Amino acid sequence: MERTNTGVPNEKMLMWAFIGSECMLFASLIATYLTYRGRSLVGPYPEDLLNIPFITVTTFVLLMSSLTMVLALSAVQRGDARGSRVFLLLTAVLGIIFVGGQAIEFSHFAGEGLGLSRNLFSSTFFLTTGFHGAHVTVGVIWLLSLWVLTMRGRLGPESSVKVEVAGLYWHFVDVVWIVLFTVIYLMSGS
Amino acid sequence: MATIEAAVPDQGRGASTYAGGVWSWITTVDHKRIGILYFVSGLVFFLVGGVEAMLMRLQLAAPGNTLLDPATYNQLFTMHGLTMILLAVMPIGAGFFNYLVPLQIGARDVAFPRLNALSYWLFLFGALLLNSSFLFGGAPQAGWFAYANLTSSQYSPGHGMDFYILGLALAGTGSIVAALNFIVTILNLRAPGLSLMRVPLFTWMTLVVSFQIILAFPPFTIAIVFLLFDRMFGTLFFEPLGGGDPILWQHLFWIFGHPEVYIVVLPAFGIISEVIPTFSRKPLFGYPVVVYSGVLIGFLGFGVWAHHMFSVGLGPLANSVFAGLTMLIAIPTGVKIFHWIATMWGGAIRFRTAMLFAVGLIVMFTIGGLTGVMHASPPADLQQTDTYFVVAHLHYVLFGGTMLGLFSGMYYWFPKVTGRFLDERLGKAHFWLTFIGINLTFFPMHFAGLHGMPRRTYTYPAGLGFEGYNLTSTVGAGITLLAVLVFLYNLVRSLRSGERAGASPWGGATLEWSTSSPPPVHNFDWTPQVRSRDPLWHDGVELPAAEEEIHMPNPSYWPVVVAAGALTLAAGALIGLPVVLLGVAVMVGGIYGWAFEPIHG
Amino acid sequence: MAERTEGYSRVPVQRPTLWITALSLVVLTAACGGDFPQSSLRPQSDVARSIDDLFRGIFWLAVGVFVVVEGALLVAIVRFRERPGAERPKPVHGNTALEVAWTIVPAVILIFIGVPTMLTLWKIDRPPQGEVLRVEVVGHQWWWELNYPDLGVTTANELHVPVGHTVDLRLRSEDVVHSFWVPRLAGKRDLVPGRENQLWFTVDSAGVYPGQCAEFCGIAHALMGVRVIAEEPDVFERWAELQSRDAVEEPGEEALVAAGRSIFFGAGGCISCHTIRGTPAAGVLGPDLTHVGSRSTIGAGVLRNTLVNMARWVKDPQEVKHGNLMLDMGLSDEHARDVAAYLGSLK
Amino acid sequence: MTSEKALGIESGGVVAAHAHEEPHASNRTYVVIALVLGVLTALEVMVFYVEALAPVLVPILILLSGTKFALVVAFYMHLKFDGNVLRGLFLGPLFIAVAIIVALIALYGYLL
Ligand code: HEA
Ligand code: HEA
Ligand code: HEC
Ligand code: CUA
Ligand SMILES: [Cu+2]
Repeated sequence: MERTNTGVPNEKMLMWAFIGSECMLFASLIATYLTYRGRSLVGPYPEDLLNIPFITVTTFVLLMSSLTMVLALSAVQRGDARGSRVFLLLTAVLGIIFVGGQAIEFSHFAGEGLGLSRNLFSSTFFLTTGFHGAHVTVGVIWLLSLWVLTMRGRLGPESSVKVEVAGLYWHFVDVVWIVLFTVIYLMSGS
Repeated sequence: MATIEAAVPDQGRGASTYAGGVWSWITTVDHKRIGILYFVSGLVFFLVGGVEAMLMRLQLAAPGNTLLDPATYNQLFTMHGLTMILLAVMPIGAGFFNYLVPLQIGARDVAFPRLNALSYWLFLFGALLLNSSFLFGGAPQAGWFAYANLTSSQYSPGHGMDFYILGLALAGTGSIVAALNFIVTILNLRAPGLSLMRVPLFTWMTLVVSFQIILAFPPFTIAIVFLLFDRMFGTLFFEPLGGGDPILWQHLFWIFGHPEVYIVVLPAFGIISEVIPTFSRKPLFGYPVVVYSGVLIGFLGFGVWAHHMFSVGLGPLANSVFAGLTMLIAIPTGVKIFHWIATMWGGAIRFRTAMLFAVGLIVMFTIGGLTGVMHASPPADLQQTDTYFVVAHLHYVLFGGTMLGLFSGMYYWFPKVTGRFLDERLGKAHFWLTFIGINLTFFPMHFAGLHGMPRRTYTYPAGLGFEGYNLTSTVGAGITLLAVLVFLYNLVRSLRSGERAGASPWGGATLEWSTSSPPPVHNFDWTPQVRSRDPLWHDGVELPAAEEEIHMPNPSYWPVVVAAGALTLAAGALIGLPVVLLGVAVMVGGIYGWAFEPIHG
Repeated sequence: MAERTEGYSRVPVQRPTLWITALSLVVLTAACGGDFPQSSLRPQSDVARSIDDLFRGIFWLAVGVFVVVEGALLVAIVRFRERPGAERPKPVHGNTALEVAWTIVPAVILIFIGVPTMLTLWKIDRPPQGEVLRVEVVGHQWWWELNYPDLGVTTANELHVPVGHTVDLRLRSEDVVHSFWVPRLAGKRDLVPGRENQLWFTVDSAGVYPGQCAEFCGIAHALMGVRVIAEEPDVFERWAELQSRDAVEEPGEEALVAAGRSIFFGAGGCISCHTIRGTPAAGVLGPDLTHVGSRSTIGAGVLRNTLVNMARWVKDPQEVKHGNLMLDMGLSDEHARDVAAYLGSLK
Repeated sequence: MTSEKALGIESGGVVAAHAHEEPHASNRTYVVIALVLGVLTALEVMVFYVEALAPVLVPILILLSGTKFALVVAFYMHLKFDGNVLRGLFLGPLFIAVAIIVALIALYGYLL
């Protein structure tokens, strides 16, 4: 392991700096969503379509994937091969469920006549949640790749920083959803 | 323990050499070679942007001139602005970061050498994609800030704007990747003893700029993605008929665009903060203050964007707030200027070419900064915005600030990079021609603007009093062209037969002067131990007792593969889905190849 | 050390400031020669004058800063050149008093810039009181539609206003962002699709004040001129009265005019885009032509309004104003002359 | 321990990457946090459905989701236990990001 001035591994610092950058990416999306709220000229409007109970469930799933993610990391750090495998896979699966939920939601909206270019709500909604969904998808692929490594026994405690970095990414994506869930879904009425 | 005097020639003695050939450049992950690649590409694009400028100046030499038709002219100023800022000045700056930062902090390379190569290729491919628009139906013609909704598919049919979006998306991603890399490098890889408050100013400014890049580019990325969707999939982000607001583009653009102007100027400030002490033979006056003012400028830069939008009608309250914040920036910037002068004060100044350019920067940037403050006053700016007064301001800060700083750096570090001096006589000719040329070009623009000449007009009528100013500008541009030719000649000649330079030709204080010129592949034979801010001036470096084992990363072709995948993906957006999928496949394959490549042989 | 000091050339350093002074002198002399009908430095309205006063204040403060900074630099350059045999200069790492001073002094100067700025900003942003003349300005690629809702007048590209009377402009855009700018009367204000902006001023004296679109709006942006024609109130009133009338056929008109009219309403195809009130022509893509003969320019200022020029315009608008949105209707030379005669008769 | 990190920066001293085995939270803490997150989410949704809370909905939601945000960042992302560098690396950009959101919605007239 290289020595560093700060004691923080390079990969980890890279990820945190990247997360800083991502803050601005999502801030731009959220700011756009908020400034365009209530400016759609034609329906359907958010309150007509958003299915809060359904999204609450997928939100919960994503939150729990953060738990399995830390558990996976802690397993890897302890050298617990079985735990690593199980929790990495579980995290990825929860992520897939979340993305699946989003796919269902999107196709439902499309069925209700809310295409991408229908109104400002659809434009901002699909791009904001779509950007997030794309992040989750990348995360799932990443986790599955790590899972394959554990299956081959190539992910011991010495390379735990790989999992740690993936975890940081994953949690950040989760944190973004915490904000989006509140801003897009729960504040839709006000 | 040995003092530095003895230590200098020691460094880089067993210089290992590079493999030759084009392939070795394509697969290189060495920060010095990547720096050279950035530098040369940036220089080429500077010439491209300069030729575009010359064509515009010829067209504007006389009222009612018909040398260029409006569509061509509009493409030229759009591409000139984009090329100069994003494809010339930024990459030349990046060339300096890459080459110098590891040397200045006593490291063997950046934290992520392959990522560094990736940044370069993304930049290059983005730049080429953007410029290829000239061949495929015409370049974008909406100005470098491309205000919506002129850029919609209705008002900008054709693919010009698509090239803008895709080319800048690639190049912008490259910039973010590079900046992330430099943040980690500077925070993590400093030599022992080189605390942040001892880091050379140039490296400091690189750090500030890197933060600005990672924070400023994402809003722009989002804006161009919105635009892409508007144009390709009919979303309504900037479509007034659907309730969208074109002004949102202006916000997102300038949230990026204003920090961007400091992104291009701070490296130049960093450069002359190295040059002035060396040639005054005195340490930088008030180092911590110069550092903090740079940080403050970087930070404040995010809170002033609407000063580009005073004529939009945001209301007096918003205008007041942004005007106030903008004016505040004059304070830290002024502090820098005063500290440079104070560094010279009481020194023993040698006017080598590098120093001439540094002093030129102070002179010119002060003028540009002061016109900036005039812009910052909203009522006054209502008469200035979108006129040649702005064009004058932006060239005083960009050419008079950034370019002069970069030239200064070129003369200063050329011996380090090549082992040879740039010719001083030609250098002085280059400086004076440039100085006269740009003043003659850009000073009259102040008057043209105040007397009512709008920018971005391919022609102007006789009788409004603009003729004399424009002719003068064109003559000035011709002199600048001469200056650039002298510079190019100097580069070529000095590369071949310039006078040989030793490790420390100017007696500089920072670590890069402690290794041979050019430095060996591994930069330093031993990792320096730093004990002061000017390590080479006050016996601030210690030699370690034992030799270290040196590992340098292997060359890798994965970065260029991933970048090529990204290019294919972007081009696919114009060609069709199969190409997009191909691009994704290449990228994903490249990333896996990358991940499983052993780094050390 | 490999330091190279011999052969260090001693080309005398000229003083950069000298160049700048010389240069400014040249340019300034050039500046005094001209007439500058579109200059922001020759204000002719209340608003423009406030801005000009503010600008001049800031300008002189900036000149002061410039002189101090460049003066200090010059002294440093001259006094502290390296002299042969001199010792290495004393390292100075800072001077707190100085550093505080040159932080505070600029801050104070900024107050002297900022306070008048805010005063002017809020002053010119206060909506006009009392009676105003309302005009709706609609930006089009690349011409200006002007409506006087209270007077029933619609015209294009030439804004008639009464001297000494506040005009209140409401600015909208039909297509892309434009910016209304008549330097001698007011600062710019953008015309943004989907928004309405406001701009007002009171003109000092009668005259013609040229202006121009100041936001890049596409291919013919350079040729999107506007003229403000300020007249004494009685002259303005007469103008408005005439303009509010429909176009009428004068008895005893020339044959050319009659021929032109029939082309205009027939084969020319002009009515698909243009309106002439009082006739079946009701197109809205181009400027209202009801009184086009009374305007002094054609095509947002590209040509003076003469019969010859009018014929040139209708024959080949694209040659006159590259890229504008009026189609070439394929008129022959004769037909163009006839149409021009007809349009010229629409006073 | 934090000050040692800070010192690492100040002195440019070299700290080996693994020299800092933090006393990070245990798996039990993680589970507890998850429970809290779940409860807060349930609360949020509940608040959404309670008519009476409509006037203060937005502040309550901001508070609740802000707490969730902070919990994940502090514990799952370990920021609570990491040094000043990482904290700065995240909180600096976060500050600018939030400021820009607030500024934009203010510019669009949703605040004043
Ligand atoms: C290198 C790039 C660079 C830099 C450093 C700056 C620096 C500044 N700029 Fe500039 N600017 C541009 C590049 C840059 N600008 C570009 C490219 C545009 C046009 C974009 C486009 O439209 O295409 C632009 C446009 C622009 C505008 C919009 C104009 C318009 O379109 O209406 C404004 C408005 O406030 C502005 C202000 C400033 C200010 C206040 C500074 C300050 O940072 C300057 C501070 C420096 C000084 C003031 C001088 C030194 C200080 C002292 C000696 C202390 C004493 C001084 C005082 C007390 C005043 N700039
Ligand atoms: C760093 C940035 C930078 C630099 C260096 C320059 C350099 C120059 N600029 Fe630039 N300019 C901008 C950034 C820059 N510009 C920006 C951002 C805009 C706004 C764009 C917009 O409105 O969207 C602008 C706009 C702009 C305009 C206004 C256009 C308009 O509004 O209509 C003009 C007009 O004169 C102009 C002129 C020049 C000139 C004459 C130079 C010269 O100083 C250039 C000197 C260089 C050369 C003369 C090169 C010499 C070339 C050779 C020697 C080639 C040799 C050939 C081979 C080897 C093959 N520029
Ligand atoms: C496709 C629509 C269209 C048609 C058809 C058309 N015009 Fe126009 N016309 C325009 C537009 C748009 C302008 C404004 C051009 C500009 O200044 O950019 C214009 C401008 C003019 C002007 C100048 C008005 C002014 O105040 O400056 C005249 C005169 C004119 N048209 C006459 C005609 C005649 C005569 C015909 C038929 C032979 C005709 N037009 C057919 C769209 C049209
Ligand atoms: Cu309208 Cu420019
Ligand atoms: Cu700016």
